[in-house]
Amino acid sequence: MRLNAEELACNRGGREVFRGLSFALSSGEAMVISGRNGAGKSSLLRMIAGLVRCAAGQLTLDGGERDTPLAEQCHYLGHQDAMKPSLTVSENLQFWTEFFGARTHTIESALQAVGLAALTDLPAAYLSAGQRRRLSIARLVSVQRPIWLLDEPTSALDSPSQKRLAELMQGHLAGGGMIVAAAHGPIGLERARELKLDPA
Amino acid sequence: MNLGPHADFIVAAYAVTLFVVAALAGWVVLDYSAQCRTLGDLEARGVTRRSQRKG
Amino acid sequence: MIAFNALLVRDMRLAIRVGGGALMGALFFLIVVTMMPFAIGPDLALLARIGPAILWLGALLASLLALDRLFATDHEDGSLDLLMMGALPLELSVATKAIAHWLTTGLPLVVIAPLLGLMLNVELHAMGWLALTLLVGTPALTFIGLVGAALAVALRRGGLLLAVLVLPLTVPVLIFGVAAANAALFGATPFGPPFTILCALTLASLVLGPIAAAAALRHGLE
Amino acid sequence: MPIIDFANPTRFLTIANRALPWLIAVTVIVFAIGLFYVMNAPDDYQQGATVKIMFLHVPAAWLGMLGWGLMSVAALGTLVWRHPLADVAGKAAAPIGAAFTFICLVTGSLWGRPTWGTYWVWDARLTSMLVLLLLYFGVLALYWTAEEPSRGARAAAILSLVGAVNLPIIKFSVDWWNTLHQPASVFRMGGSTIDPALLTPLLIMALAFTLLFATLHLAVMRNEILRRRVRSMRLMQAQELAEAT
Repeated sequence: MRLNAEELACNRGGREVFRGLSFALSSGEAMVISGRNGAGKSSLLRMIAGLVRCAAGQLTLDGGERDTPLAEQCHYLGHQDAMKPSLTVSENLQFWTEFFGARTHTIESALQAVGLAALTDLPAAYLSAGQRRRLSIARLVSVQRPIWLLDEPTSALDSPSQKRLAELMQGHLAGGGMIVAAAHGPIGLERARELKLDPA
Repeated sequence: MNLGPHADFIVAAYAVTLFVVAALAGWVVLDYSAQCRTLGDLEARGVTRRSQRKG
Repeated sequence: MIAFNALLVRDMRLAIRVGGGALMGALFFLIVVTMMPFAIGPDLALLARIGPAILWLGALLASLLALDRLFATDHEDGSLDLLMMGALPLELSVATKAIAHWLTTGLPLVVIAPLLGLMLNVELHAMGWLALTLLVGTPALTFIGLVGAALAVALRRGGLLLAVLVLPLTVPVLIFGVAAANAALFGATPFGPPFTILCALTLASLVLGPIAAAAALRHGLE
Repeated sequence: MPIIDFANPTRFLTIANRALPWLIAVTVIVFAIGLFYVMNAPDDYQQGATVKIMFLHVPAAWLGMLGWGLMSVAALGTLVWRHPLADVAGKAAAPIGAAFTFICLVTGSLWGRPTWGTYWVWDARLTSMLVLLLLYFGVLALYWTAEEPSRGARAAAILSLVGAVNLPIIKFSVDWWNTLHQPASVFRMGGSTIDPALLTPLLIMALAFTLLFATLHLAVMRNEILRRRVRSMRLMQAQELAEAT
């Protein structure tokens, strides 16, 4: 499987953020996007996720399921956690798992993987920011999708959780997945390629 | 006791009152047992309150 | 189908849990209807005559104002991004949210309408028909309001903007809803024609509302 | 027993657990006596047997108002003295007061049908009670919407006090509005003079209802304290897990 980006350009609010951006990513590869604030890191991730339109250029996925749009093969971990405070931990995860069309028997192991298995029946309102973040990460594990788009995934995470996330990411890559992450510092992906976004 | 021509309304008034009070009491009892169950559950898992921890 | 059920159940759960607004619409309805006699006066004959109009206006305002937060909360916590990335087409997701919203907000309005009709001295025998017009008409209000809710969240504004955008669009529903209710109540005109048109309006909005709302979200949220 | 002991929720729970069975028993006995008197009460010469509805309607109205009074006192306790049980007491009074106000309205409407010929008349007293019910609903909605209990409690306390200040004004304006419109021929509920044969059962029923209110209030307060205990334990649970990892 291979993700190709050709001559991408991005306009936000009438301003050109970047253009002429090309890259290719194969199965098992990770790419870290860096660049100063406003360089378009988040916009690029949202573009791959189908949430922002490409002003020019195109994104294609070779291999994989032909009929499925690119957005439906991506997991997007944005700045917000998309978890509802009045639902319990497992209700939250169960909803996203079912909504993305996966079987729900993966929920327990996904919560185990992020270290929240003891809190399944707790309403998410009781969780700290880091715990909510981990619940959000559990979504990536409970539903299989080949491309992970992570926007500053380590924010709000303490170092044991960061290590756990790094293990999850390594596992995902080993299984033939791809990761595109936006980050300011290291996020635990040693062999990741780097894409530096410079203002156009 | 003769309730006269408007017996239905008198009976209905008493019935509604009984129903509302019963619903309130039922809610209180159910809520009480639910809270006790949750508390017991949490205590069984070894969760403690801060006030107990000090002691 | 699993995704549809999951979203429906989640939204209904959110509405009835702490912080949800399930009965707030019904409460607002009750208050608006109560305020009317203070303005008009407690003349029962007059209230009985304009009762259907008061109930319909109250239901209209209640179901529109309750829509304010329909997409806003999902937008603020990032859920809306993920809802767009599911296998369920956005139009269907939006429609599902609207159905859940109607079940938790619109349906209670229909249920308490006869009680409020009693307070307005509306004839008992016609109360069922009046409730029927609301049962058929309120989904149209929800699905038309859906477009306003989507536009409001795309513009990052809430509250009155929604009402300003949507109220003019609900004019036909109001006209035929009140016409059908009055026909059932006073029998001066036949009930069938306005009621059939009301049904048609509802069916049309069930289709058009989600399409327009999804388009508004797609274009507005980039 | 010093009053300060009531401030401690654990202590309060012990007292409540001990007092509740007795309160329930006394309530049941007084209700039995009251209902016996009600059954033997004479009919009113004007209204006939429908006057029996009064024995429900009037106590319910009284308790609906008492509930708001209780909430206002509790609100002062929350805002001024920051008493730990005050907002529990205020929160517990809201649903019970609303329920009694609702009973008052429904029995009033069922009394009105034979008397006025319609279920609802915008009579000054009934309308004031309806506005009170709406205010109760507002407080309940506030408690329901607030995700954090302490913030909800303070907001509800302010609303109860504003309501308490406003209630006489509302009552006055509704009376004024009503006399402006109301034709004088309409029968007014609960005339100024009451036959002693009707007064005794009424007073006993009022006592029974007040006891019922007290019982329910104590039980709801106990539930609320337990609910807060569950909440604090859940917070501890989340925190302990964070410390463990």
